[in-house]
Amino acid sequence: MTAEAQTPPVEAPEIPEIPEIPEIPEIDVMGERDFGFWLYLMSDAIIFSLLFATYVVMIPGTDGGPTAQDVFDLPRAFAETVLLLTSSFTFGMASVAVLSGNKTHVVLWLAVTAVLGLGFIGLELSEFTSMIAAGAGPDRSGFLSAFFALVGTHGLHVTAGLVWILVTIIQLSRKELTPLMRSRIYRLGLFWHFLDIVWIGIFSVVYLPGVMGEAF
Amino acid sequence: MCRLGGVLAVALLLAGCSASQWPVLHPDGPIAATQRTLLFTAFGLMLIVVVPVWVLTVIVLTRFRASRNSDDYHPNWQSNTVDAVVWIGPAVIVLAIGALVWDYTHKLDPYKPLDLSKTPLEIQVVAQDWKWLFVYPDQDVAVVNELVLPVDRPVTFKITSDTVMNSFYIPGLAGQIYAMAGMQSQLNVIAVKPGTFTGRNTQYSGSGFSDQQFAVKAVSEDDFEAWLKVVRASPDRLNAKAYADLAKPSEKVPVKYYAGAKEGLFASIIEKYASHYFHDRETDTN
Amino acid sequence: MLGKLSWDALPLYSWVAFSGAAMEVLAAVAVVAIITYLRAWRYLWTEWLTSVDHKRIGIMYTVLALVMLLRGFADAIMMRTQQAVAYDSQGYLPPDHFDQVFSAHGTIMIFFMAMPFLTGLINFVVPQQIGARDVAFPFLNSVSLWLTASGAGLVLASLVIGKFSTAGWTAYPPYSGIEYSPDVGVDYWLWAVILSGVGTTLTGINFLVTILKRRAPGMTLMRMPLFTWTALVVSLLIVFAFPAVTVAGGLLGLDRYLGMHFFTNDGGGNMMNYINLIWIWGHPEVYILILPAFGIFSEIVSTFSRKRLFGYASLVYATAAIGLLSFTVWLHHFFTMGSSANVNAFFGIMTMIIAVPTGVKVFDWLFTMYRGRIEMSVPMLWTIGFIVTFVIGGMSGVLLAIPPVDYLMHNSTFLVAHFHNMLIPGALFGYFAGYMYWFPKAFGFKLDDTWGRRAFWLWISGFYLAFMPLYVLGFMGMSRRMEHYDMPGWQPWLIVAALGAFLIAAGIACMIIQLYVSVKNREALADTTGDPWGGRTLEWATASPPAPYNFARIPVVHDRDELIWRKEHGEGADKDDIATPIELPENTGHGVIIGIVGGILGFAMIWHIWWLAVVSLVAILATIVMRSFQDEGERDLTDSDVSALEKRGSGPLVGY
Amino acid sequence: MAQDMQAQHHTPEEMRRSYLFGYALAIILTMIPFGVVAFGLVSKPAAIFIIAGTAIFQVFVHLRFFLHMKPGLMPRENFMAIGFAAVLILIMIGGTLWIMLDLHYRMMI
Repeated sequence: MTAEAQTPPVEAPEIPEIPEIPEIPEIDVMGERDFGFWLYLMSDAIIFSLLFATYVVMIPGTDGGPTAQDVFDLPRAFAETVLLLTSSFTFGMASVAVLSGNKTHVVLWLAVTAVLGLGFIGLELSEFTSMIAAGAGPDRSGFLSAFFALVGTHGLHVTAGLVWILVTIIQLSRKELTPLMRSRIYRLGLFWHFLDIVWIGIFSVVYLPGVMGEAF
Repeated sequence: MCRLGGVLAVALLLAGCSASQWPVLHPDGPIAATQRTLLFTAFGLMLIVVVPVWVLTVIVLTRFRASRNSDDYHPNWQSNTVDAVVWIGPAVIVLAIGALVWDYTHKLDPYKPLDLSKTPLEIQVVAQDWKWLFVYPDQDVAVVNELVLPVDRPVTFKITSDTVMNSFYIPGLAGQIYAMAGMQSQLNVIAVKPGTFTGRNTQYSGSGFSDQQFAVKAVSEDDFEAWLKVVRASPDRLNAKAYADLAKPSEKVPVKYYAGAKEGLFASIIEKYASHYFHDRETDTN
Repeated sequence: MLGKLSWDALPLYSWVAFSGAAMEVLAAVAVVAIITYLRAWRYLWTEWLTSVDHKRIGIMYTVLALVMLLRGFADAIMMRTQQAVAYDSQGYLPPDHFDQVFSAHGTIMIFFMAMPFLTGLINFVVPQQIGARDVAFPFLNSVSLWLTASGAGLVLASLVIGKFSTAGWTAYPPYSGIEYSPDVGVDYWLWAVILSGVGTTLTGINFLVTILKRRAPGMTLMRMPLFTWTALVVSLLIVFAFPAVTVAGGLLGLDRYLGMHFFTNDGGGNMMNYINLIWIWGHPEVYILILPAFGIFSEIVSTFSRKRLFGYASLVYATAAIGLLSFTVWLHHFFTMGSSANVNAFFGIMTMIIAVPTGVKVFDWLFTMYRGRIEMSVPMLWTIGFIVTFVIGGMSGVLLAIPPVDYLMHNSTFLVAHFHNMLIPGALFGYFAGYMYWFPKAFGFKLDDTWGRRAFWLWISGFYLAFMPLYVLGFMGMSRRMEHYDMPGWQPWLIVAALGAFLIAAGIACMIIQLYVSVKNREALADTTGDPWGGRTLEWATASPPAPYNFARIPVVHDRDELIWRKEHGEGADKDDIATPIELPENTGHGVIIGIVGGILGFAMIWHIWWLAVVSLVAILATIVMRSFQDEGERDLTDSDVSALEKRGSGPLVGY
Repeated sequence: MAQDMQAQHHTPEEMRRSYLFGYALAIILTMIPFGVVAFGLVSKPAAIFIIAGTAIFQVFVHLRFFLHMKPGLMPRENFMAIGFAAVLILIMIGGTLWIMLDLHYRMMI
């Protein structure tokens, strides 16, 4: 309490009289949307992180039922990985086409991406149905609940991405590559590549250690 | 209104006089007593920050009211020294309490056995809807809603639940710990003088929650033996059937004695929910 | 066809529940009747419900918060009276009903009172403080509001149709699992929380972008008003903490709907993980509630001390530090779950570290008053009441952060007293102060001073009477959530606590009277300048109420206390301001439609009416897709529009 | 605008090469751990180490070549957001695993 008595009061903090000449404010609408979408992705990344953490926590919770080694099929997971990686690349080709302003190529590459994505979803569904048929459904044990929740959430995201690609293709059939459309495709690309990163996590945390037996 | 106030004041005063009403502030076990002392110490340290806040508030409000039109008005006043002090002051106190925390949290770990010179009495605790079952495995007795402990002998509670999450708490003797199905938590206590307490579940668990309490009696070694005799005289045994009946939800359950419990009852309650975990335990600890 | 819904869902199980439901239905009918009588439906729809103006959305959030405050408080007073009479008797509430009451009280106060209140204040104030014309995503803002409102609607509906959860506001499993809570209560909780959680996340994203991208030229980060700073940090916390409650709630939902085993007793479930997840959200959430109030106090202290904030940089760093640290302390909510000493001690110490920046803030406010000229206005009263009372809560908080002490006090009424001690003075008083401080900005007239003072004194004395006994009862070993008890020594304290609750009720009554009296005397209380308090920041540079676009010319910021700078520089201080074309987003009904259909989706899921759930989900997706085919509607204002709007100036209800 | 930025810094041809390079790296980084696990080439701890290493490396490859995270190419705010998210992800995953494994050890074993 005595300290402030000794300090000479600083009466007027130096206020810059003339600020740096401000730019003419022009609202960067697309930049705002990109940033907003980026924040959404970060928020989604937290969701996936917690699902990953939950999965690892639940690995021992097999309740005497099937373990990772019993149910995972590594070649199929590898095929899924390759499909998704390739779709990321083909989406990249669509982005390149956006840059060169070639609408036909954009639609084409988006369609290829969608086909690869559909292939991925098809493989995942076949995996899920065969697991459920073999009595390793999500209600069998905590471990399987966590597996289905994590991989299924990713699958739902991919499905949403497929719907979005479809909507974009339809929109491109009606509109030109306007700045708005370009920025939408850019954000769709962020989404698609983001899902690829999440899948790398799933492949590396769920499948690869899973087939090796009790890894954690 | 005035009369009601008077009555209340007297009632509060009366309430304040009896120590048994204040299990947290007048504990009878060394664990709870150390926890209480820690509480007082931290409280004292906190006052170093809190009292200046109040004093300063009073000073500031009396001296710098606009109505006083004081000359001591400096609309842009800043001070780096004061700024530093308000950071360093609280930081030092937090550092002090932080050191206490580290030390005492380790000292008072509920899993830590007490007084290694004596073998502890093991009591298995099962939370049920809405009552507590205590199994004394070495004495081969089981009791519902009554806990009797010999004085001066360390006690190790092994705690689980046969229902939702509960929290096992005997204020005045020791702190609480959760009881969860398929798991076993531990609590070590010691009573140093005879007395009675009320223990209860503090984790809300359904409609019978409010009455889910039990009497705790710390008694001499002789009285403990005498009590065991009484329990053993009970005609009931806690076999599988009796346990299944007991485990059904029930409220305000009176004290009940069982002379003998099914072998491995406690383990079987945990195994019911988590066979594999318990299997691990057997192989790991032996 | 109707899933689990049947006539049994009506609240005929107790007369208290029935009369509560009847009152709620009557109130709803009365509101509808009044609106119809005033022929205000069209006005309400075109001007308010479909509005994408951040100020109107902010006001609607605040109205929602105040309505839910009444409901949440009704629950509180029921609990206090029950505990006051329930010594060795059942009182007047059966356990099944009492349990719903405390669960609803917590859920409402956190999710549907405090969250909308702070979101409303941030919505109303922040764009004006940063010199912006609107938020970055006005449509999204409307969606957020209506999702939150439909979540609140579900909680209100649970009083009339079916029952609410009995599992407390955090819904710990396995109690909240399908085995132990088979009826719809937990589902009501789940869907209300998920809907409002989505809305809140969108708000967080919206304000992060708005604050980072839409600041007026010259407003560097270190020139932002402190309320904007807290809004920024809070938005960050929302975006990164709310996913945790989504995950916890979602997984609990999978357990309940699809028989999975995340948190069940058996099947390899792990209930401890739910508690871990919910508090990963829950602790930052506490700071989401409190930080905006800290921002409000900072603005008010500075304004009414007629003095620049002391230690602005310290306050900013303290806010940021609290934001980051709030993610590192969550385990202190479950020290008693059995963690080892290392884990408990680590999280205990981290918790205490947060006390340091918090303490710094308190001292900085006091030193802001020091050498100032303090005007004891009503907002200032709330602030002083906060400072004096909050430190008690801080003290009990540090005590609870010591694991061995927490073993004693956890789950007791001491804990209840502690968090009410943080959240009532810490958050609610701040919101009230903000409500009374910015009310003239929103409506063009001040709130009545006398009734405001009465409300304050009743609230604060009621607070002390209601919660100090709970601290004492904690030392006497009383657990929270007890419907009745058999300890004679407890009853006197509980009677005192109930008296406190009645004082608070009187305080609330004063606030209602204050509103009525102020509206009646609005001409006498008019704010004709736009700056009724001698404000320091940009929101006071607009008219009261502000034009839809806030600023006709984008202000150029020279100083932290920009308005003071402008006042000191007199004529021509606004010469740098920039005239740019004004575009306003057009009102749209899509937000309110998505909100309502979201509520229907929740209701359908709660009652297992699957076809309706599918239909509403498809409807929501279709609305979103349809919207993506339209390019956003915007209305360009002509110069004559603007000058007409500028001419109308400040005054009671101008523009409404 | 992000597109403008890309346009300023990259010709379509450069972009195409960036995607191709990223794709090739990603495939290689997937093949390595797959091969190691599928054919049991190394011991389990070593395999875990390789899986973790290639996964982390691959995440950076994606961020750099697919998401074009490069100073100047992406606004500063995005970097701050991803940095903050990374810190919180570490805190949340690390904290959860620490807490839950500790509890597991204390209650279930």
